[in-house]
Amino acid sequence: MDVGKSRLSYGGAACLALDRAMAADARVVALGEDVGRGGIFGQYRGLQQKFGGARVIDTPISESTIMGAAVGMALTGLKPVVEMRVVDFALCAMDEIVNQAAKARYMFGGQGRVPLVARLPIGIWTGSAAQHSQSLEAWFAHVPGLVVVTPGTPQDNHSLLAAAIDSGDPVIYMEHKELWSLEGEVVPGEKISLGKAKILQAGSDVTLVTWSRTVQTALEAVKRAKNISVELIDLRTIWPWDRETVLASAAKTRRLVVAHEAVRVAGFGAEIAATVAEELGIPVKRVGGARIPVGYSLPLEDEARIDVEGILRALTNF
Amino acid sequence: MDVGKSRLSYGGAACLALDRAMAADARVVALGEDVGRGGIFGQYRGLQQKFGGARVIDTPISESTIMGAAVGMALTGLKPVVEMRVVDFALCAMDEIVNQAAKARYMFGGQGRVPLVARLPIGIWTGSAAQHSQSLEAWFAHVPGLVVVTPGTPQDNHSLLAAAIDSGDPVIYMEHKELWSLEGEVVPGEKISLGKAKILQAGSDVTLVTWSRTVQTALEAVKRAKNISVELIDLRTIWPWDRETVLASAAKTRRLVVAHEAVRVAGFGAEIAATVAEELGIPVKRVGGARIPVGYSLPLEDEARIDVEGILRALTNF
Amino acid sequence: MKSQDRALALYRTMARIRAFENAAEEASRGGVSAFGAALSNDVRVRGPLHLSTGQEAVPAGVCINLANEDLITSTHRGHGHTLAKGASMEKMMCELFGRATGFNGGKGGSMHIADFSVGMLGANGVVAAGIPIAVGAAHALKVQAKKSIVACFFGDGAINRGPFLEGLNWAKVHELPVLFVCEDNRWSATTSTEAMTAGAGPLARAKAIGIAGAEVDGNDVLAVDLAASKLINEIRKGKGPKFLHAITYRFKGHVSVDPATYRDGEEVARALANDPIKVFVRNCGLKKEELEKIQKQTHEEVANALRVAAAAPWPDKGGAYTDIQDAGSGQWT
Amino acid sequence: MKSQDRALALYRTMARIRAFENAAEEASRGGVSAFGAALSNDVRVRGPLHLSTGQEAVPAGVCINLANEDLITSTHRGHGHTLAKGASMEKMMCELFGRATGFNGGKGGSMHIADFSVGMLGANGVVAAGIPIAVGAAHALKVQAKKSIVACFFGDGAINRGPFLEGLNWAKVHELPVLFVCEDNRWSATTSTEAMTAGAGPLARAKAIGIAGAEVDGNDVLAVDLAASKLINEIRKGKGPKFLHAITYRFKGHVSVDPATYRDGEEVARALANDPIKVFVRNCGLKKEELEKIQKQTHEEVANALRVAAAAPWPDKGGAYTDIQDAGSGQWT
Ligand SMILES: Cc1ncc(C[n+]2csc(CCOP(=O)(O)OP(=O)(O)O)c2C)c(N)n1
Ligand SMILES: Cc1ncc(C[n+]2csc(CCOP(=O)(O)OP(=O)(O)O)c2C)c(N)n1
Ligand SMILES: [Mg+2]
Ligand SMILES: [Mg+2]
Repeated sequence: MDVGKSRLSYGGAACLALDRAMAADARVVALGEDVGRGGIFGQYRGLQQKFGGARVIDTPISESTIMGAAVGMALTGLKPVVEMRVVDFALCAMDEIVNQAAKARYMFGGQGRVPLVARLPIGIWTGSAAQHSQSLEAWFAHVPGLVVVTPGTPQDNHSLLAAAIDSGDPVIYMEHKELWSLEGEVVPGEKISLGKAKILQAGSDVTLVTWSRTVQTALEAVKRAKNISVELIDLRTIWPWDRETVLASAAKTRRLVVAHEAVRVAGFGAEIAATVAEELGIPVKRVGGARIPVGYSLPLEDEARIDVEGILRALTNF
Repeated sequence: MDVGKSRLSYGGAACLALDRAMAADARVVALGEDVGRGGIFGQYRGLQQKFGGARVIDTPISESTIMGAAVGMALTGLKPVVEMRVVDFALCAMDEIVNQAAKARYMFGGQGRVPLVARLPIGIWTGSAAQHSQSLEAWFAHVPGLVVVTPGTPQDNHSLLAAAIDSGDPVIYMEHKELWSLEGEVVPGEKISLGKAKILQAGSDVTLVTWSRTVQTALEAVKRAKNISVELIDLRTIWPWDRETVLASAAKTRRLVVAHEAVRVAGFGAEIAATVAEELGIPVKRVGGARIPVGYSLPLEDEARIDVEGILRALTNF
Repeated sequence: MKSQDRALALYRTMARIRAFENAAEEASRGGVSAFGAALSNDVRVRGPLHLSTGQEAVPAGVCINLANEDLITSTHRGHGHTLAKGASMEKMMCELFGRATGFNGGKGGSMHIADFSVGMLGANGVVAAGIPIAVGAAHALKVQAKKSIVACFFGDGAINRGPFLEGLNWAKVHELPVLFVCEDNRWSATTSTEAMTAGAGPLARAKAIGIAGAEVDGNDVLAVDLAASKLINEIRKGKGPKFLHAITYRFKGHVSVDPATYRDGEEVARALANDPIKVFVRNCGLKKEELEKIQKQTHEEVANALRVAAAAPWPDKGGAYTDIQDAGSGQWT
Repeated sequence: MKSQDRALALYRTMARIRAFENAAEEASRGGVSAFGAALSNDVRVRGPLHLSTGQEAVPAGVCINLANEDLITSTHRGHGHTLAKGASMEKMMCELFGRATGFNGGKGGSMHIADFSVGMLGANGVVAAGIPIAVGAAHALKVQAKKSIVACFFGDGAINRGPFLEGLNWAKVHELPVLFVCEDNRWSATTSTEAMTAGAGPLARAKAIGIAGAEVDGNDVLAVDLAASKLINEIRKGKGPKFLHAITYRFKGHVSVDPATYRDGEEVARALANDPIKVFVRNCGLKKEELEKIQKQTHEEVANALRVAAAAPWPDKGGAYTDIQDAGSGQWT
């Protein structure tokens, strides 16, 4: 498996990263509901068979304690990977994430650390309506102590999960609910650092920053943006975000668009747009979800999504 | 009590508003830990004696159920005012706030509504360290369905609490942990609409937008900003925020500063700055807390606070 | 109600639930992307569909004891509760089809199905989240001095979430009119609940919080009815919350596309043989024609619901922006 | 340990806790803004200070049964647990004074006091939040095949929060080495816990989750020691989690500035008469001189701690930006 490239799904690529991390380091454990069966998206497939139930730990439906126990494990020498299924259920564990995991190292004056990776998939999950379709990366970016990662491709999901497990920080690791089966070439073991954006396409007229599933939408928009040269950046890590790369690009193009699926109001696009406006004083635009709950019915759900046209309009309307 | 002005504390002014609302409308109830004793800040003083334990409801230490029960009450005809003591403890009730209270009306297609006011005081609370000092108003602004209110004065805390109870929406009502004893003139029963900012001082060189306790810091900064004419705006409601007032002011002054105590990164200042940059293309600046947990020791705590100098620097450095 | 009418009513409710679930399942083929199944285009019911097939006796037996003014809360697996509480099959099917004429105007779908007009306060996509809501509704009834009660349905997996403890404690402290119903189908998604649950079970937990109750064969609708009726009587007399633990089985996968291969074949076969509807038909002593008549009516009702739903209008795009909040209405971006 | 040495050790721990709490209280006068009290300037201990005065027998009796490698988690009322687990009084006082030389370098204060070097994994500002953390620590011990155990302290109010149920269930499902200690001081801030708690109490709840244990007079340090030692023995034998319910009383207000006028005077008087230290002195049969020697040493220790703390350096401003996270270190705005 480890030599050369493989064609893997987004979920499979993460699974492989976890597999390798568990094989390499006995401190790495995984815990959560249904992980023993491979996770409901196959993102833990085969791991319990391989590493046993003591390291791939099935849990009760107890989100508070899944996260809280992971904090206890991390403080005492393990490196837990925590399954929350979707970010929406992690709302049942916010004290444990925000008051405990994020702050323990600081509050205890560095006596302990909390090396854990909490998997909180974001995004609209088609037909699943308001309680299963949120994108809350901006929340966690607002919380000191947390790292926030939003992989958009199989390779990134492989390499960034490995980096997250390695990092020693509490990492809010946000896969996208609709990317699990996205396939792509993956070089197993390839390293990608946290905090580094990727320029997917160089351009000179406008900088387009995005992440997660919206990378796909943005690629399509860029393809269709005829007479403009777009520099497309996949941010990949939300905190610490790659200010340098974004600011350098925006300084060159003198125009910025940020696009994300999360609700536009108080989304992380606001942070990027505000920073670029402060630093460079150039025109900025944001594309983000309307401030509406995600409806069940297709026409309603579609209203909650951002689309290629929306991004195109922003790119072309400076 | 009801005629003319009274000198009241910030907490007492809110208590009076609740008192009046309960007297006027039998559907209004209050619930939370220690409310029977008047609340630990006196913000419910005398209410249980007056309205009885059936309407001023003492609860177990069960944040999830305090909020969840309030949703059930609201769906079935009551108008609960929910005490969470500090926003930090409301992290134990995020599913109930975000997945239930905010979305129920929409998910059920308008069959039910959730008229409740959840009191989630924000801010650094001196000497109380990282788990009692957060300002999370930006989170709730990001959540469709919620109203977010941040009163900064006794009068506003009186009038806005009344408006919040009246509104019929789920309102995240964020008093400030260090304002409880702030005194001021209050006209009982005076109406203030949700969503309306207040221009505290007119000016022509720069617009300064702020809210909550930072209004005090901003007033001091404005006093000391010698050669600049500052237009100072207390936003008062974070969602829906008063775009019109802010944009009109910024269009006039051509410079914007937003200042808040919350962590600067992904704070609501980013939303305002980004909006103004998008709409007007003028220079914007943000002043906000460093992205660090709030330390216990005074010198550490002070690092987490924004101060008059910081605001002054922003005002003068365009 | 005479006992024969009551038996027929119970049968009718079970038959309607079964028929609805089968039709919904059929209409959802390909509709979920979890569990490795792909989405197809001609799908009529989208998204995760949690079927209560095989569990019909629980809502039937409980809800026959409720009046229209009584309230219920439900789970992600809520079709049975909704029908048993008296909601229209047609409007539920419309909702599952995402149509404007559904209970929720297409905004909720299966996981948020609700019919406030019959006191059905909503399914819920979050495990155990209905418990505090039910408790609050019961608290409101008490504050308002109303005579109604609340039945709160939840699964066996839910008893390991915090709100179970908090909600039960609250209900007992305030002596609220709630019947807690643990509809125990032995599974929590792909995990055996037993393996993740310590102690003597739901009823023992309730008792430790001072709430008395009963354990009952949840596939025996008459037994459920009897147990529920006794407990509800107590509640109506002002004796505070009660608890019903009903043991049943989930015939289908966790969601409609889940083949549930993780379950032991023998366990499933045993459960299928203990089908609550078959058991009832075998033992009820009712005339075959009577049952067949109901069966036929039920099939017509489902066929009609499908027809109506398939022809019903989609919600207007503008509907995405209504029923959210009043303050700031219109400021949705 | 010989029984007389053990008794002396128990006394010493209680005396140290009492002396520390009294000194901290003294040093905090005016230090909290809740409960209507104002802040003053010469305050040395800032912020809310939750004193465990009167509850000394519980940590003393439990922790004498723990080795340095064993772990504990605590609550907002954590000074007693910290001292009983073997932490330095001086470093705790420095922390309360907000000094760089405190356990947490001034970052935590009373509510987050911790000494990892003696296995004290931290006080916690959130009620019941220590329970899942303790369970996770115990789980880690199991995964790492270590022989140590965890003692998890929490208050009577905490048994009404969700994590209590979740944590106990988890510990039993995975048969983890934890002793749950409910340190029941009858009050939850300004509210009588009894009024807000349904059922037969903490131990009954634990038993319903399959966790056996004992109820004990928490003001009788020898009884606490005995009960804890039995339970901990079982845990060390691999028999899974156990539960100890120790009934005591909170001598002071909820925080140091709270006059606690909401409590019945007689109740308080009765509790003061049942002071665990006085009771012990009366019944222990130890020589007066021995006890006085300890008392004297303790006072010296406290006086020294106060002296050291008052003279200790403040943390550097730069300390506000360390120990947060590695990724993005330096990008703090
Ligand atoms: C808080 C939360 N955690 C996890 C899930 C995912 N999930 C949905 S249903 C389910 C199993 C629930 O089991 P049970 O309560 O027994 O109900 P059943 O599905 O058997 O009816 C899980 C884990 C969820 N919806 N909410
Ligand atoms: C989740 C949460 N809710 C509320 C509070 C506020 N609070 C602090 S201590 C306390 C009372 C706790 O009572 P108990 O558990 O009996 O501990 P004790 O204070 O008596 O030691 C409360 C309500 C909190 N810190 N955390
Ligand atoms: Mg189940
Ligand atoms: Mg207590």
